[in-house]
Parts: sequence; C-alpha cells; structure tokens
Amino acid sequence: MEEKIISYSNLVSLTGDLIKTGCMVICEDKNGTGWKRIENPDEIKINHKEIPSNISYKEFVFPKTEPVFYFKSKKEDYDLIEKNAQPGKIVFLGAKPCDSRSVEIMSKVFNWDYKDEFFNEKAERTIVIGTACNYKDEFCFCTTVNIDPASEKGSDLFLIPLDENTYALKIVTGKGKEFIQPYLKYLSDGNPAKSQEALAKIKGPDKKFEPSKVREWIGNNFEHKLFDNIGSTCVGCGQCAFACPVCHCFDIVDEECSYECGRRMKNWDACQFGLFTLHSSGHNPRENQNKRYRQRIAHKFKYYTDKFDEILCTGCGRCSRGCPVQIDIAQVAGEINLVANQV
Amino acid sequence: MNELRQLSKDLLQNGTVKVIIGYAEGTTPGRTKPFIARTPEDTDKFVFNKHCVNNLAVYLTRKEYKGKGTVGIVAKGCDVKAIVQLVQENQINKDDIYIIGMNCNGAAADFGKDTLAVKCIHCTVRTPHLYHTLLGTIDEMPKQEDDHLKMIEKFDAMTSEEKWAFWEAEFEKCVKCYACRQTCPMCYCEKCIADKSMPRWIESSAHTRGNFAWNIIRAFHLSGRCIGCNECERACPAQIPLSLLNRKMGMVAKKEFDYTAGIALDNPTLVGNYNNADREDFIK
Amino acid sequence: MEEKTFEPKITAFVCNWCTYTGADLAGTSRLKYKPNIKMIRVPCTGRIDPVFIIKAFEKGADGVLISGCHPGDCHYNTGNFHARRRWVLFTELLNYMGIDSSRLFFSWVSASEGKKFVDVVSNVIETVKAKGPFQQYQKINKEFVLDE
Amino acid sequence: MKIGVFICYCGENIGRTVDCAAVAEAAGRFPGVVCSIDYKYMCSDPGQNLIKNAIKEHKLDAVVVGSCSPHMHEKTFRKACADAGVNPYLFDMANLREHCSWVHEDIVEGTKKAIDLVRISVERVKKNAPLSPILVPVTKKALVIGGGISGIQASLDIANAGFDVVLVEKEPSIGGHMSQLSETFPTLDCSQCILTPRMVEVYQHPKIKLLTYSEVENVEGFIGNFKVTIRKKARSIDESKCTGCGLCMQKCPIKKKAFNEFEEGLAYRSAVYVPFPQAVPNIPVIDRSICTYYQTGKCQMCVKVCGREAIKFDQEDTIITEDIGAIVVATGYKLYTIDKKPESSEIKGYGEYGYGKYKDVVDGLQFERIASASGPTSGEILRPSDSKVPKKIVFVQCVGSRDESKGFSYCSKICCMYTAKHAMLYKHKVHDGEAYVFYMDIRSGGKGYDEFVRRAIEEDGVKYIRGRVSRIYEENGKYIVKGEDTLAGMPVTIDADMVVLATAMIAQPEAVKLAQTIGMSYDKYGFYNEVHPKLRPVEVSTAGVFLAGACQAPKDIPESVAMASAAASKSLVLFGADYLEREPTVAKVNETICAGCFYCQKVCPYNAIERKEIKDRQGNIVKIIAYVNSGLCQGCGTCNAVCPSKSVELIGFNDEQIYAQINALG
Repeated sequence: MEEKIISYSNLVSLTGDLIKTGCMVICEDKNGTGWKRIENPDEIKINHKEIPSNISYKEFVFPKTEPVFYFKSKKEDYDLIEKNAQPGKIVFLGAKPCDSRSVEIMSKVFNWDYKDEFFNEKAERTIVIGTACNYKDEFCFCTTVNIDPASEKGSDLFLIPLDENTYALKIVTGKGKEFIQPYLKYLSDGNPAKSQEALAKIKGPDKKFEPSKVREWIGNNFEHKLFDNIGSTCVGCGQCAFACPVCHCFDIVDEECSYECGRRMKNWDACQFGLFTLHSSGHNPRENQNKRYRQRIAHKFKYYTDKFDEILCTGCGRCSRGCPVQIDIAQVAGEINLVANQV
Repeated sequence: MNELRQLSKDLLQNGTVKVIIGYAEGTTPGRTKPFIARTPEDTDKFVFNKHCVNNLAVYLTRKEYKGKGTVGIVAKGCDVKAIVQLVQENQINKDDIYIIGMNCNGAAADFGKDTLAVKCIHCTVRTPHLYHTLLGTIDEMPKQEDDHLKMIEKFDAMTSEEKWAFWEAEFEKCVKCYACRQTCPMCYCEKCIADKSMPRWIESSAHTRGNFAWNIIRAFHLSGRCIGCNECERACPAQIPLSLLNRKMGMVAKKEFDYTAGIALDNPTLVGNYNNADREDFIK
Repeated sequence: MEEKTFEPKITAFVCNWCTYTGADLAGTSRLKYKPNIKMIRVPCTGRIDPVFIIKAFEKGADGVLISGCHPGDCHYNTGNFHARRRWVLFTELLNYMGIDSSRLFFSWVSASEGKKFVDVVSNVIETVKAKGPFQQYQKINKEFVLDE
Repeated sequence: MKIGVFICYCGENIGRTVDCAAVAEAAGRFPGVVCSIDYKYMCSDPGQNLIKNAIKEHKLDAVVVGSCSPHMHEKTFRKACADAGVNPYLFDMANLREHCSWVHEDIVEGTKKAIDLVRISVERVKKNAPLSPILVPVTKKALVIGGGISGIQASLDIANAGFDVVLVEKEPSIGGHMSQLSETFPTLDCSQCILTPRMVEVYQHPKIKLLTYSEVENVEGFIGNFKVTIRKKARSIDESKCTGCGLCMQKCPIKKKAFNEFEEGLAYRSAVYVPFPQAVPNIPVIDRSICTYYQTGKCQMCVKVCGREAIKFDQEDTIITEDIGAIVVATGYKLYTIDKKPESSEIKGYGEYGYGKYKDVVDGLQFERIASASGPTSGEILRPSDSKVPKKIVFVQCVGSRDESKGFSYCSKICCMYTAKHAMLYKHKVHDGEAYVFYMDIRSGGKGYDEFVRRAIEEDGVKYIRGRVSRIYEENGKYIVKGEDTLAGMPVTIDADMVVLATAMIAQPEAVKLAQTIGMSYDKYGFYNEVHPKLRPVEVSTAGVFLAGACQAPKDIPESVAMASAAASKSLVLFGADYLEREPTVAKVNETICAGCFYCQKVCPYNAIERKEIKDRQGNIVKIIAYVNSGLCQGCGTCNAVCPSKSVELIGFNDEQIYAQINALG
C-alpha cells in the first residue's frame, strides 16, 4: 500500500482545490454537532483525538430527507418528474474508523433485493479520507464490534497523524489512488516506519461484550424476561438512530409542492418511534418501548449479522453519549452477554 | 442519599407506591440515568446529586403507570412544576402520585458537565412547592451568568430578517428525531400533530420548511404550559437552542397575562381562559 | 424582460358571521379593493389555528390577515376572546421568529363595517407590498418549486 | 369523486367583471371536475334544473357553484343538490359576486381571482362528507323580554295560540312608553284607553307568566332549548298578600324627593309606589334608595298601615330559571337626553338648546305627559316653570336624529308625526296660542299620516319653518329661539314661552349587554341587527331569537305591533314541530387519539364538551376523554383550534377541508 506524507497546510490547499473543482468536502463542524459541507478550506477539521460529533455523516449519502420524484396531477393521471442527481465527489474528510465503515455497512441493505439508486448514486461518488483515532471514552466500543481504531478499513485514503502538522497518507483503494492523482504535488514520500510507530501507540477501548454471544442468545430468548423492562426508561426519541452512522430506516411520504404538484420524500425513520410499526388498523406489534428497544438491539447484533454477516454497529458510542435518558447500548448488550454466560 | 433509599424502600415495602421513578448511576460518574424501582431491593441503586438532570415527570403519563396504582417520583422543584401542570391538564390524578421532593442546589447543564444548567440560575422552586416528603438541604448555589436571558434580550434589537436568519440556521440542523418532544413532560398527546397525515399540517420531512413548522408549532403548543425544565434543549442532538423559544414564550405569558405555568394545582390554564382586558392593540 | 411590479399574495381567514358578512356588505355597497386577497371562511375566529397561518405562508402568501367579530359580538359568545388570547402568544412567537406585523395582520370587522373591511384589506395589501415578497419563506419553499 | 362546477353570471352582476365562460372552462380542467357549466342565473329554476340534470347525467358526487355569497343562496343550491340525489353537504359555494365581481374592476384580474376561488371550493368539496341534520326536541315555551306594547302583543299572540309565555319586564309595571303617551297619531285616540285592556289581558292570561321588576341575567343553550336565568328584584312587598289598596303610598312620608320616572321628572312620587295608577300588576315597589327605613332604619309607616302585612323589608332578589324554546326580544327604546350625553358616545350633544337648564325646554315624552289627561297638569298645557299657559310654543324636530356631526345619522322616524300631533294637541287646547315647528323634511309616509300633518298645518294653523335652530336662550322670561328659515333664506328669531325638542330615539342603555348575553349582533348605535334587512326582518343571527319593536330600529306603534305579531308567529312556527332539524356541523372527538387534556372543555362557549370514560374489556378505565354533546354544540370550532393533536374536529370545517383550501391557494 502506497504511503505518502501530507502537511496540514497542504491538506488545506488540497481541500481548497477540491472545493474549486466542485467536490463536496464534508468535515465535522466546529462545535461537534455534526458534519457539514465546507465552503472554505480553513474550516477543515481532522478530529482524531476528541469526542466524535453528535451526529454521523451518513446524511450526505443517506439524506435525512430526500425527494424520490416529483409529480404533477393531470386531469385523471399524474406525470412523474425526476430531478437529476448532482455530479461531483462527496469527500468525507477526517472520518474515524468507526465512521469510515458507515457507507460500506449500509450499502449491504441498500443493495440486497433492490438496488437503491439514491443511495448508490451517492455512495459511488464518495471518497472517504479516514483518520486513525486516538480518542476513547467510556462509551467507545469499536473494538467490541471488530473495528480497529488504527485501521484503514472503509477509507479510500487514510490519514495517520504523526504530529500536530503532519500526517501520513495511506492510499488504500484504487478509487483513492485515482482521486489523489491530480494532487500529488501536495504529497511527499512517506515513512512507513514512523506511521507504524504512531499506529502502534493507539490502544482502543476494552471489549465490552461478545457480539456473537449476544446474537446467539437473542435468537434463542426472544421472549426472555430481560426484555420486559429493557426500554422502561426509553422515551422513544429517535436520537440514537439519527445520530447512528449505520441506522438506515426510512419512511416514504408524499408532500404537496403546489396545488397540483407534489413530491415523494424518503425521510429518516427510527424503530424507537411509536408510529414505526403502527398498523393502519390501530394494532401495533411493537406496542411498547420495551419491544422497540429489543428490536433495536436485535437488529444491530442479530438480524443484520444473520442477513449480511455484518454487525450493524461501529461502536462509535454516539447513541449512548447522546441518549437523553442515558441508555448505554454497550451496557445493555453487556447485560445480555452476562445472562448468556450464565446459561 | 441514604434517606432517599430508606424512604423509597419503606414506601415500596408498605405498599404506599407500586413503583418509584428515580435516578441511578450512569455510565460515568458525571452522569445519572432514570431508574424505575419496582422492588424494595431496587432502591439501593437510587442516587441523587447535581447530575440528576432528567425531568422524570415525563414518565408519569405513560400508559403502564396511569391508573395502575400510586407512582412514587423523585422530583426537584422544576420537576414538580411539570407534575402540577400535568394535574391541571387532567393527565395525572394528584392522588395517584407520591412526590419525594428534593431540595435542589442546582443541576448540571448536561451529562458529563459541571456547569450549572441555565434554568437553575433563575429558579424559584429550589425547595419544591408540592411534595409528600421533602429530602435534602438547601446549600449555597454557585453564581453563573444567565446567557440565555442576554440572548433573548438581544432579539429585541434585531430586525425581522436577522431573527429569521438566526432561526433558519438553527432549524436547518433539525433532524426531526423528536427528542425534544419525547423528553418533554408536557408533550403527552397520544398522536402528535406532527405525526398526523390527514392533513399533514407539519411536513414530516426534515427540510427547513418542515422544521420551521414543527418548531413554531411545538413552541406555540407549549406557550403558557412549558415549565422550563429545558429537557428538549438538552436532548436535541442538533443542539438547537430550544429554551430560547420556550423561555421567551414563558416571559410573554408572564408579561401579558401575569401567568407562570406549574405553580398551583388550582390555577386556571393560560390558554382555555380569557380576560376581557386581554391585550388587543395589535388587532386593528 | 420587463420587471413586473410586485403584487403581494394575501390569504385571509375570516369568521363567517362578522368579517365574511362585512366583506359581503363591501360587495353589496360596490366598494372597491384590489384582488390580491383570497379569503377562507371559518365559522369563528376561535376556529383559526396557527397552523393555518404557517401553511398559508408555505403556500406562498406574502401576508396573512385574520379577522372576525369585535370582542363581545361573537356569534358564539366567547370564541373571539379565546382566539385573541392565543393570538397574543402567537404574534409574539412569530415576531420572535422574524415574522412581524408587516406580514401578519389582525382586525375586528363587523358585519356592518363594509367600509372598514375595505380599509383593512387595502392597508394590508399596501403594507405587504411596501415590505416586498416574503423572500425568507420563498427561500425555504424553493425546493418545492418545479421548474419546467 | 366526480365534481360538477356551475358558474353563474348573475345577469351582469358577475359577468361584467368576471369572464364567466373562462372561469367555467378553467374549472373544467381541475382534477376531479367532470362537468363545468356557465349560466346566466344559476339560482333561477332553469339554473337549478341545469344542476339537477348535470347531477343525473354525469353522476356527480359533489357540486360547486360559483355565484353570490353563500349567505344568499347556499340553502337554495343545497336543496337543488338534495333534490337530485347529492347530499346537500357535498356542496360548496364560491363567492364570485360579493367577494369578487362587485369589488374588483379589472376583468383580467377578476377572472383570475374567480378561478382561484372556484379552485378553493373544488378542493374543499373533495374533503366534504355527506351529512344529515341533527334532530333536537323543542321546548314549547317562549320568553318575551320587555313589557311594552311589542312585548305585550307578542306574549298575547303566542299565549292565545296555546303556548306558555314568560314575560319579563324590568320596570315594576308593564306598559312601556305607550302608557306614557297622551293620544296617538294619526287617529288621536287615547293611548292608555287602548293599551290598558291589553295589559290586563296579559295579567289574567293563564298561559302568561308575568315577571315584572325582573331582568334576564343569563341565556344558555340554543334554539328550542334555551336555559334562561331571570333575576326577580326584591319589591319589598309580598305580592301574594298585597291587594293594591294604595294605603302605603298615601301614607309614605316621602313625597317630594323622588324622581317620577313615569312623569319624566315633571312630578314626584313616594318611596313606595306604583309607576302609574293603571299599573299592571297593581302592586307597589319600595324604592330602597330613598325609603327612610332603608336609610335610617326608622319610619315603617307603610308597615303600620298595611292591613295585609305585605311589606317585607328583608325580601331578597330571587333567581328564576326557565326552560325556553324561543325568545322574543322587545326591549324598546329610550329618548336621547341631550343634556346627559353618554360617556363613551361620540355624540356631541345639543347644549345650546338649554335642555336641563331651562325648565320650559322639554322633550317629546315630557310634553306627552303635559298633554295627558292623567299627567301632572291633568291635561292642561301649562309650562313646568310657572304653570302658566304658554302662548307661543316652538317645536324643534331632529334633535339628535339625522345629524352625523352632533348626534346620530339615522332618522328617528316617529318625530315628524308626534310633533305634528303635539302641535295639534296644543292648538286644540290653547286656541289663541301660536305653534311653530322647525323641521328638516317632513317624513310622513304611512296610512293617513301625511293627511294628519297637512291637517296640523292647514286646519290647525301650525306654522312650519324649514330649518334648524342654532341656539335657545332666556331673555326677559322668554325663550329666544334662533333659527333659520331655509326656504325664505333668512334668519328667524322667535320669543317663545316654551320649547319642545323632538329628541332622537336611541337604543336602551343596556341593549348591548343583553345582546352579548343572548348572542345577538347590533349596530353601532346599539340597535339589534336582523339577519336579513328585507327577508328576515325579525330574526337575529342566533337561531330561535326574534326581534319586536323599537329595539331593532326606531318605529311607531303600528309597526311595533306588526313586528311583535311577526316575531310571535316565528316562535309559533318553531313550536309547530316536536323536533327541530339542526345543522350537522358540530364537533366530534376522535376517541382513539384524544389524550383528555380538556382544553376543548375550557373554551367551549356552550358547555357542550363532556367527559367520557373509556374502559377496557375488563371494565377498567383506560382513559377519560372528551365527548361532544351534539345537541349543545353550535359549531364554532374553537375546540378544534385549541386541541393540540386535533383530536376534536369540527365537521364541515374540519382540518382537512381547511387544509385543502389553503393548499389550493399555492
């Protein structure tokens, strides 16, 4: 794997060039709320040693709200009008390993029985410039879900901070190589020994549970009393799902544009919402928060793995850090693990 | 803390209450989490400190507790305001709750933070105004600047365009997770107007227009009802300063109608009553 | 292309018994006003919900007028008193958001005040016209506009 | 849904400023519209047939008519729909006349707006639901408010038809202003002679419950089902014991202090009194504000003389509630007292006429008393200051009336006639006297009315001067009346012995309060508004309430009596059926999502919102929610607006309908 060196100032210049050529450069925002498209290269932020943003960057490939098509009513029928996608690369700059795998994990579900062109079209335009992560706190558990904070997996280009102003730049994928080609002038020759040294210093969080154990136990104990009160303090907000880098549920609604025009929207949805599974008959198979929370755990650690051999969690800890009632998903999974071990 | 645990244990043991909603330790020392004690043993997990930021009254309107025996609740003064308002709005029966009132020396601004929550700076109910048993002592509370009030006052000097620009930038960030609604003890509707689709007054999409509609109507529905616990703002993953809205409307209620929500059980509600002398200088 | 002068779109919500009838009287009296205003009839101003106003702006209104019976004249006795209290809250809220009294208007127009109705409507149209198009809302409405 | 659109030209009324054919054509392209037709007069029989045929031909589900105001013809078209098999509520009306063609001038703009208005209606009608009327029982008892000639007539008419009547009069006796009059125009028959038999008939009628010295305090409910609260003020006399012998009045030591209302202040009365000898009921009232007992605790002269122990000093007001089906409001008028202008009034007054300052400047009712055989002068024309016969008398018309700058813009209607009568009565009694009348115009329309005025001028020699009086002042015992003769074009000065001002008829000072209690609309002068000035002149906007007499506008006795009979017959129409059909546009609660906050209950003006328990299969209460009593709901929709989750919706104006209308705007 090719490795180069890039200084912070050259990273800024590179960003400037990218913005000029029409790339969407997406960085964490200043106050750590979420990610945003930057207009000015000085706004870049490579966060490798601080707390992750509240909200992940998934909205740039899987927008919180997105028109699928527009329609115009005729006398007895409708005209469908599609709005053209925008060109240009979507560059995620400074993605921690727990973020960088987001698009890759989600693309499994968006390409399973139906190929979601809205997701794919954006995913294809994506370049992930990841960064090795030197941060950990009580909520981080990337290592538990098999993500290494020093790993380039998921990134097209991968930054390894060497000192305040210098990064090693690994060119991870062919896509990454092609992307960086015009900007080689900003790169100098790499020093793998040095970057290895930096990576070696990274100690990820301790493992908190065994995902395979949790998966197996849930499969066999769906009606276990552990689930009876599991969501008793959950208030049913969608913060966890909306902050999550891999939660991907969406809702389809139509909205009016004008008297005779409308559009069909694809909007984020969340399994913790009471309306999520409410049938039009009034029946709700997940009638309370306990059942909804069980679904959340089961989807993350069992169903998705069953189907796609991938844990639907990157261990970033956003959902737990941000939960207004402090439900810590790793703790809950840990409890399940504990019960599973007792059997 | 031992007092709280002992009292709770007794209440559960002697059958005064079915469950007690309180706080337990969170993942880190700077955090606590809501915890529901169902057995006397559970109460050993109860804690109370300045990190007990949640307004637990939000759980009182849950179907699993309503009409199913007395519910105990550990409540700070601000939480008691919510309880009072819920009684006024027929959501809970005052005989169905047991309030363990906590003298409060200020709560932290958020989990993991040491600074004081802004709501505590102008708190008037550090000793709760309604309780069955009162615990804890009132100590000196640190002084802190009321940044929110300054911000609200700044609006007076802003042009309409500036105000709009401020809120547009904030509401753009909204992801419509409805954490603001879900953490609000006053948002107890069985079906929120934002979830209604026939007709869809508030577009469910998280675009700026839909976000404007949602946030305006949320603030309006809470006008004269918001008790100022600021849970909405704390819960917002997009960090929208919702308390600027709620507090402003609280100030309007005070100024125009001399009304404060959640003060006395027999107070009339602000909306739902009128006075012949209500302001009408804006009606031509 | 020649710039057309801006003609504001005004949406009005009026009560059936006073203002709607007052507007009828304006018609019967053959008083004149500009056609920029379109009225939606509700039984009482008490029926008017702020969501109507928000929706009207979303649908491109540059200004909104709310009008009903004078206090004490309400066909339903107290509907307009309740409405008035809620309007105080709502105007303050909208004002805080940046939608001020040059966009949102309130008036009492009785069934006998055909002339007043015309004066109110003319004033609303002129005020909004002077203020200009509601660009802020147009901006957030933009993604809804299908350009063909 | 198949919708038919029908655009009316209203002759040229709409067609002139709206291109109706273009509107119909545009409407034909709206989604859901299967036929769109324009026609000259949609409300005419052929027009209605057009609608009916189209309904059948196109199998229409709903109809939109673009024509005049729904207040005009909504009922007409609803019926046409119903006749052809479309539910009358699957209909909407676009107001292309009052709200478009009549108020706009440009045909391009007018047409554009008309298309928008029709589109709004089309979108709305798509969300309409078929409805059927609600049936409510009718209480067959009428309340008549006011015991003047109008109230008396209405009460008798209703009672004679066999229905119960509650007649409420705020004064101690019925009779009203008519009982004060000397003789009536144009026949000059004695007012009391024709009135008192009617008063007695009321008193003796088994179907009439007479409540004098009583006031209506509150009215709740709705047509056919009002609940009325009446305060019967304490007379301080036990009515069951009093025989009306009058001894108490004779012995009452207070004689020279009390303002005699009946005599318009030209005489005094005792503290215990009946307003006039023919009063009905002939039971006195103690005026507590002047009675020595109430002031000092002493006296009790009346108690001593009353053989029946009927004096009850400790009597208290009683509150009576009545279930009522129809209400006739006949509260009458008041004369504008020019010296005491109301605080909040815009009336500037006529201080320059010296009323109140000069004893011999009197108003019309005072002159009635002076001319009345039962009056303070026993019918002799004597001026109040020195009881001398005035040899020269000036009548001034339109004091307050028809004077926008200082008084009221309306004409009081009866003054021309009663001034002619006054002048005539004067001339009949003071043969050598001179009578002058200052007038603006003489309005004497009516059977025998103009002849009456001519008689005053031609036979009795009353001198009519067309012009206004600018000032009246006293000089050497004479009242100098400065005016102008506009026909001669010269100033006129008359040194009169007495002046009579024909002051305007105004609404009762408490008219507005009553209007608000009942829910009637009123004009800026406090006269009650009828629903339609021509076709529904005795009805008000609150169903089941009817107007009679001068509370609606100034009018004379025959008109008042006619109107009273009309109001009575409207009440009788109501009583003719056991059940009443009511508009089905009432609120309804969605029980699955109501959270029971009861804000709706707090704002409901009709107490129509009740509490309902929702139980599970085991009978446990799951929640308590709101429930609308559709008999009480009047359909204002205030509940719908305050409901945060829109769990209560007003049928006919529900959120979907209004949303559709707003959506049709953009």
